[in-house]
Amino acid sequence: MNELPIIVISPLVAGFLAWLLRIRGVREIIGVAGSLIPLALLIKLYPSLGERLEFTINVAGFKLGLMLSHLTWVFSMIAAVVGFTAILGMISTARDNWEWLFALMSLTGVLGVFMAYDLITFFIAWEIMTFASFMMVLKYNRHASLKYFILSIVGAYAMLIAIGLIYAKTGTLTFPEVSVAFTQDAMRRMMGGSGLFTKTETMLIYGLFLLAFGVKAGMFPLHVWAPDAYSETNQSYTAMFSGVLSKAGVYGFILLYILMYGKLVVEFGHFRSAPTFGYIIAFLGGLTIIVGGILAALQEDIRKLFAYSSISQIGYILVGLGVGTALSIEAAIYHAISHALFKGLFFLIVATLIYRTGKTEFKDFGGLAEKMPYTFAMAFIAILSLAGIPPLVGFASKWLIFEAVIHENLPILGGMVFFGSAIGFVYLIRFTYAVWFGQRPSDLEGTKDAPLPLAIAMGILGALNVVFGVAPGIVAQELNKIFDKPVIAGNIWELDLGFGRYNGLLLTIWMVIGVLIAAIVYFLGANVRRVPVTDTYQSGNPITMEYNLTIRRNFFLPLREVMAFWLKISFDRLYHDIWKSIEDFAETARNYVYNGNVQAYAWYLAIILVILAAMGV
Amino acid sequence: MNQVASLLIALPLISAFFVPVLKQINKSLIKPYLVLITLIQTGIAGWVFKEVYTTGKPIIIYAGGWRPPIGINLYIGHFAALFVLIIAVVSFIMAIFSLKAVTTEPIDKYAMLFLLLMLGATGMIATGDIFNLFVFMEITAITAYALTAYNKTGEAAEASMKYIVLGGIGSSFFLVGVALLYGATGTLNMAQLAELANSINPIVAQVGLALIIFGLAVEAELFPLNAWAPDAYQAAPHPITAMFSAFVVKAGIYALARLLYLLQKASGWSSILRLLVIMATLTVVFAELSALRQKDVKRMIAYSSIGQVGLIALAFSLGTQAGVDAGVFHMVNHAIVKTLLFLAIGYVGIAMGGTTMENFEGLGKKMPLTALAITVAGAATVGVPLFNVFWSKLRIILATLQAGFFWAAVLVLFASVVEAVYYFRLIHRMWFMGGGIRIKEGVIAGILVILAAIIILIGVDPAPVWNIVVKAGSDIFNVANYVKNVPLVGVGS
Amino acid sequence: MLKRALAIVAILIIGYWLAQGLSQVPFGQDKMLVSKYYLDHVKEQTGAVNAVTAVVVNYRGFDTLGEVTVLFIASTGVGALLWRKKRKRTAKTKGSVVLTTGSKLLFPFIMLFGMYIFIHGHLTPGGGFPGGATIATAFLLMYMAFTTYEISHKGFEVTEGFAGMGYVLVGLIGLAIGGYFLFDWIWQTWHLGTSNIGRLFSGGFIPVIYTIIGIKVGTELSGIIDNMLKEEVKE
Amino acid sequence: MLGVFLKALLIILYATLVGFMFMGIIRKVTARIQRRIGPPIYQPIIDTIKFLSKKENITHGVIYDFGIIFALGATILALMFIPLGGVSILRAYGDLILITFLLEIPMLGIMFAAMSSGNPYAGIGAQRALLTMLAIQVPLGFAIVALAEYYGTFSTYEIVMAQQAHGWSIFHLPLLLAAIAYDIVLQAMFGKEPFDIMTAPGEISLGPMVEFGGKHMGILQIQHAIGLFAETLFFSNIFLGGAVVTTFANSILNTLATLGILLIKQLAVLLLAIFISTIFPRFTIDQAARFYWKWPTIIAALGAILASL
Amino acid sequence: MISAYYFGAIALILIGLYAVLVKKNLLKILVGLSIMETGVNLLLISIGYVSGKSAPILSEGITPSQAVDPIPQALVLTAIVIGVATTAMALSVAIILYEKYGTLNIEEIRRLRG
Repeated sequence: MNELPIIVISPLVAGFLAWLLRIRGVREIIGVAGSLIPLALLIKLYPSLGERLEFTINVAGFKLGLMLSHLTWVFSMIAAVVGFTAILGMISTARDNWEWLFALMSLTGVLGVFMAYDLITFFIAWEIMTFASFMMVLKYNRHASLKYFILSIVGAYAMLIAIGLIYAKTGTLTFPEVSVAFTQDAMRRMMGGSGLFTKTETMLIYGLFLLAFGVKAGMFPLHVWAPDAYSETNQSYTAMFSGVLSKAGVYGFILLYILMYGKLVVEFGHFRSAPTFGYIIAFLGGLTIIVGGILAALQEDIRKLFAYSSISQIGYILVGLGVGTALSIEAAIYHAISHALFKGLFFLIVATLIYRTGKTEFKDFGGLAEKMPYTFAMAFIAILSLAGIPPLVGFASKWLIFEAVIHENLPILGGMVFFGSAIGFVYLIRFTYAVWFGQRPSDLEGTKDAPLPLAIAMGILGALNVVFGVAPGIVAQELNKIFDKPVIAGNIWELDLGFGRYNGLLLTIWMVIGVLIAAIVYFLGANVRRVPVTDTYQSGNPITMEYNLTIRRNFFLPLREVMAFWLKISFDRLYHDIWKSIEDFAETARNYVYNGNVQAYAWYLAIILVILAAMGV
Repeated sequence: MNQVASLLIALPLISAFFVPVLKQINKSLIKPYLVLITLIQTGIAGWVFKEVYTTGKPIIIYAGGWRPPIGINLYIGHFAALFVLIIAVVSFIMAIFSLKAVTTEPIDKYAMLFLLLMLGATGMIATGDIFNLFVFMEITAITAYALTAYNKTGEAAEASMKYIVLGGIGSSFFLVGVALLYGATGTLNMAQLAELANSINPIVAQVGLALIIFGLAVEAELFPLNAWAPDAYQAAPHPITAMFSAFVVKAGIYALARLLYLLQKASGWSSILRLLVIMATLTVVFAELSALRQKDVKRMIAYSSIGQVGLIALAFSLGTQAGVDAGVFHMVNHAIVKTLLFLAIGYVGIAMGGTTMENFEGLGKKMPLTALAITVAGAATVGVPLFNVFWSKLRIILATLQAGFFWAAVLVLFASVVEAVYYFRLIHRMWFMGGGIRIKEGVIAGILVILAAIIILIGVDPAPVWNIVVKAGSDIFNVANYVKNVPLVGVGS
Repeated sequence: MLKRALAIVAILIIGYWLAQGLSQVPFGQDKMLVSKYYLDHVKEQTGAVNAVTAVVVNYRGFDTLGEVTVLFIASTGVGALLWRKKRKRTAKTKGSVVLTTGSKLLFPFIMLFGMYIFIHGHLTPGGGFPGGATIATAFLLMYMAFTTYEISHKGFEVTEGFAGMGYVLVGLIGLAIGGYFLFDWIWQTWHLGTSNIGRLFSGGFIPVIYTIIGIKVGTELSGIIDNMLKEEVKE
Repeated sequence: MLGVFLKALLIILYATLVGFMFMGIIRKVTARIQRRIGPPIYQPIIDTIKFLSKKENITHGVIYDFGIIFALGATILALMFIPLGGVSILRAYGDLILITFLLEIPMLGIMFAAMSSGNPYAGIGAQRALLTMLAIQVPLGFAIVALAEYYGTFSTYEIVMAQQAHGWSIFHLPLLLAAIAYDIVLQAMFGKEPFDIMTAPGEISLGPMVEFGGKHMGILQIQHAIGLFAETLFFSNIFLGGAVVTTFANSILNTLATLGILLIKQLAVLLLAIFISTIFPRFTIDQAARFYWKWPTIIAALGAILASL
Repeated sequence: MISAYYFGAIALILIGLYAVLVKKNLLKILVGLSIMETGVNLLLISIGYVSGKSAPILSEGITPSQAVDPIPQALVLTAIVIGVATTAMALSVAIILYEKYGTLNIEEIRRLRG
């Protein structure tokens, strides 16, 4: 019996059961089991990755297939792990039983996307994923969910058209055959013959795919759905939503390479060392980093901050993919993994905060570090990881991207990436300051630490963040198998690119030494006395808890002032206006065409007759 | 033995004629009688279906024992068998629904018209003679006029009036087309027409074909000939609306496709095909756009139904095997989905006393099963995977692109984005707005759930239906086969 | 005004187009294919002299069945639409003595004539539908003449129903005997009246069916008239 | 093994001493420019000892303490990676990007500590510091990119070696541009005018530093000293050719010579910074941002593009 | 060359269409419809006509070769009935409309729209 279908289907089945028998307790168990099965099976299948694991069925004249290679295994693992933790978190946060159904359904969808072996399966899984995640958002906010759905359905249909065009020309849908077809076509073009696809058609297909995957990945300027959608749903689920579902778009771009690389290169050539089509992706990715980062820094809502932050992080991945060397792609995948890890962790933390306090805005938070030490510890790891502080996974992947990009002599991208890492610091500190430190609002005195399921989930992700950071080689060697050549040399502790190397273990050791020295100096000094938050230097005037000592609103006002001009430009509004005009057009057209006057309708008939006559005569 | 299949026509007729007598006996028996007859009809249709699909040969009924083209023959091929079954089943469901839904007097007349509507559609699907097609078309149409106005409100009469005027024009020109074809060939039998098609004088062929297509397009709700449809759908009694959407329109579409492909040797065929593609695409776009901001859910669903029918028409007018298969598949799926939707909408309309948007707020609390069914059907119509419509929509898009109509595919997909929007608004309104206390849901809810289950089943494993559909599709597309199956005797010199 | 102009332009274009098509179907020339066969075999196959009738009832009997159905639908539909709780005639002025007596006098003859028409359908022009219409005119006359005259609804509806069932039954008997729906069993199986083609007792089941149709059409049309004449009375 | 640790310890001590000396020099030179006498050069050391030997210290919780320790630790770590002639330990891993990040970490620690005190001045200070960092990041990034692309490697040590071969970086046009940009950035890294808005002494009373006293302040002093040393060292390594003397037979002599050369270069960097800081007034934060995103960015980007050609 | 019968038939059809397209009164429109049907019937008949032959009633002295095409006549018979039925329906609908709207002007009978 083949495990692949089980991996994909089991969450859906579990979700359906959980939805059907609405017994509290039972449904949790079923749900967790449903998310655990894929994880277990994937781990079980790891040794046999060498021989090709495939599964195909014929459904209604379509050949649907699933396949597990090293690449798909890595992505599926991301999905399985983060999905599992998210489901764990949902034990605490989920209220209705349909949330279980759709959360698990989207897990099925995303697993399907990663393991798909042909375009139709890919599309089906894609749709399932979109629909399920949409339903998760729908309850919380109709507007946000519809924005999300419209954009992603537009993307999905763009993809469908592209698939249709490919199918119409090549007559096949499975990945290997399609890629072969494109490669041969590229060959023919290089020989100077006329290819299967003309240049315009190729451009069209590329553009459609770009649209499709760009929307899902939240690439600028198609990112507008993400902040609302990410924030307007069950936050435990968002861990998966942002951590995994956005990776579907990323995977799509990789697919673009697998299927059409040669053709696209032949048609569009190179921009410096990067393929032109890739450079477009990379450049948009760079913009995404900056836009997402700056907007994240200016948010007042904790959920929105991380929503924008994950947009910004996806930007890195796109940059890595766009550059298009083996190294950069590995770096991108690495960053995809680490982003899934730390962003999943972040959203679980947010879920915990909301679950415990019921607040979402920075102005209501403060001084929670003492009240929720465990959560804060996790937050600390996550922050260091996202900000790219060695020795955590965030740094390893980010470092790889830097090296990969800069080594390809792409200065502009390099500058963008640098800016991104800085802006990362900026918004993270804002989060840290407003939520964990400073004066505590009086109504948060009774706050308890994370509930057990969330704590476990966070623990898993946090541990992974540290492990993959200290021993980056584990991941790197896994990634090397994708290209089956040592793109990144070195052992499990060390990444060696030839023109730059990074050793997680060594760095950790020396950091420990440094901290020890510092600690010695510290402990040599006299011992300390704890003083309350009010007992600080206030240029002499005494204060009490009535004063608000923490800057909670508009923390980065100066940035807003600097950015004032650019913030005026909003794609969100643009799309809104477009849609609104469509609706108005529909309104007027409808009232004009179906105006209720039977004579007018008779005229329509006459007109058609006249047209027929004109055609006939 | 096969001739027994003519009961498909005879039974509804004789039972309709029997109703006045029954009325004299006992008036309260009429509705149960209706259910009974439709049930029997379903039985016969099922038998015919089994017969056709086991033997693989079409059943051909010779009226009066005359071989075609001398006499009129009914051709119950794979498609007809499938669709007659659908008609019977839907009518059966709607008969059950009528028990509750229809209270307006005179019930006996309602019963007769109901049966005759079923008969008309069956005849249109089954007949193999072009003038006979016209007759059955008129039976369907006139019954539809009557039933549209059955509620006797001003709106109902208005809708019926529009339907009559447009339908009248359409049928007149259809008849002119028939006259032309007859004048050119001297026969009315479809198979023989197909044989002689390429020998017809090109101009006559073109004009005749154009007129016939025009006449049928009115019945088939192609834009802009579909202006009557939304009004009729909205004004008609709930079961009748479901029947309109489920098979009456489809009969028109089928007739259109059948004649189109029979006469494909006629000159000017391809240009008419192109025109049809344009009209069908416009149908989809305009219908979906019009549905976007509807206040009345029934009208909204009506527009959506028109849009879906346009999609079917598009598939049929591509002129490729793939397209026809996809179209038939979509026909079946759409029949199921829209039956469910209109049944549910009507049910809600009866329970809540109206079908405006407000009546649907908090439906998830009041009538969870119904709301669930509507949700499933809505998601299906939008084309979400794991629901049946997804497969047919996918097929249609692929076929359209294969046929090279890029723009059509784009427009259609844009339309279904719009569709998604209003369906999900409805779903949101049902589940997450307003509230209320649970109302007891009767047998109708059971039917709804069953239909929803069927939708999902087909969605999860479309294979069985697909195999049937492929046969049906080739039945339409493969004209040579059709001609071969009809045993024409040589007439004249 | 513009509308009229546009309409004229449109219909001229359409007309030209139709004329274009029709000009290829030369008028008055023999274009018969199937009809030839009918004309050649009508006598021995149906026993009817009137080929049209033979085609209508026998060769293309299915159309006629549909036709009857259509009329039935019409009467039913009209009945359904004009149904009210309580309706009666609201004619004001009485007919003069001459009119009333005259109509009384004429009534049976018109009936008779109608019957004649549909009984001789297979021999002479006419048939069920004209006959039925004639009968209906008789009732129309009565309605016109008398302000209070009413047909018995019940009776008419029942007759209508029975007539219709009768037609289908004839067809079904054909199915039972000859194996085909609407099979002319009287002529082709029992060979009744083969000897006297061209006289009344011939033509297989054509006279039977025409009788049925005649009755049906008569009752239906009268029913329609009745429905349309009456008006609702509010009490 | 032990040797390595010993070496490390020596480096740290050396760095600390030189760092304090630099701090002293800064104060002295500034005073001289302002026609004052100024404190003796060893003054900062005395201050630090005083801080460390306070009888009683106050804290605002674990993070408050840990942040400080973390900052110092990170600074030491950074120092370890920067090649100090032939002596430094981890120079093989001295990756440009890595060092750039490591030089930012201490600030993170200070921020944590400062903000956990809950003092609004600290909050504002942190905000300004972050925005300054954001502002400098762009030209800094371009400068690093220029270097990496010009030399085709990220290893600082190899860059130093390359400079031994074909002259200092600043003698190549693209890198000269990068160097100019980097030097302006350095100004903000030192927290000197015109970019000392984060610790605007008279205005928000030293911003992040406001709450620190006693041994915390002492540790921060040490951190600052080492930081100063590390940053100057890094600059003189990547732009001013660093120093690897191998002329003498005796390795001790070599080392001393190397350190000497480096010290001179570092002093040059430092003095330049001091001069700039003494003649310029303070920028407000948004002015700073606008400034950095204009000229230095353009210069650095130009350098990077030239380097990448 | 197009014959007078055809011309008349087409003329009738077009007149009917014109009435439908222009007239405001519902009854006139319905009249237009039935005019159209009449035209169609005439067309059918005239298509069936064969010059110099008589009605297809094969009584004494008329051989099959002397009769005109019977099929169109049969068709017309059906078509007429269908026309009658349509008209009847239309009229009863018109009655209801007049009851409900108090007018037969189709400009004012447009409650269902959009």
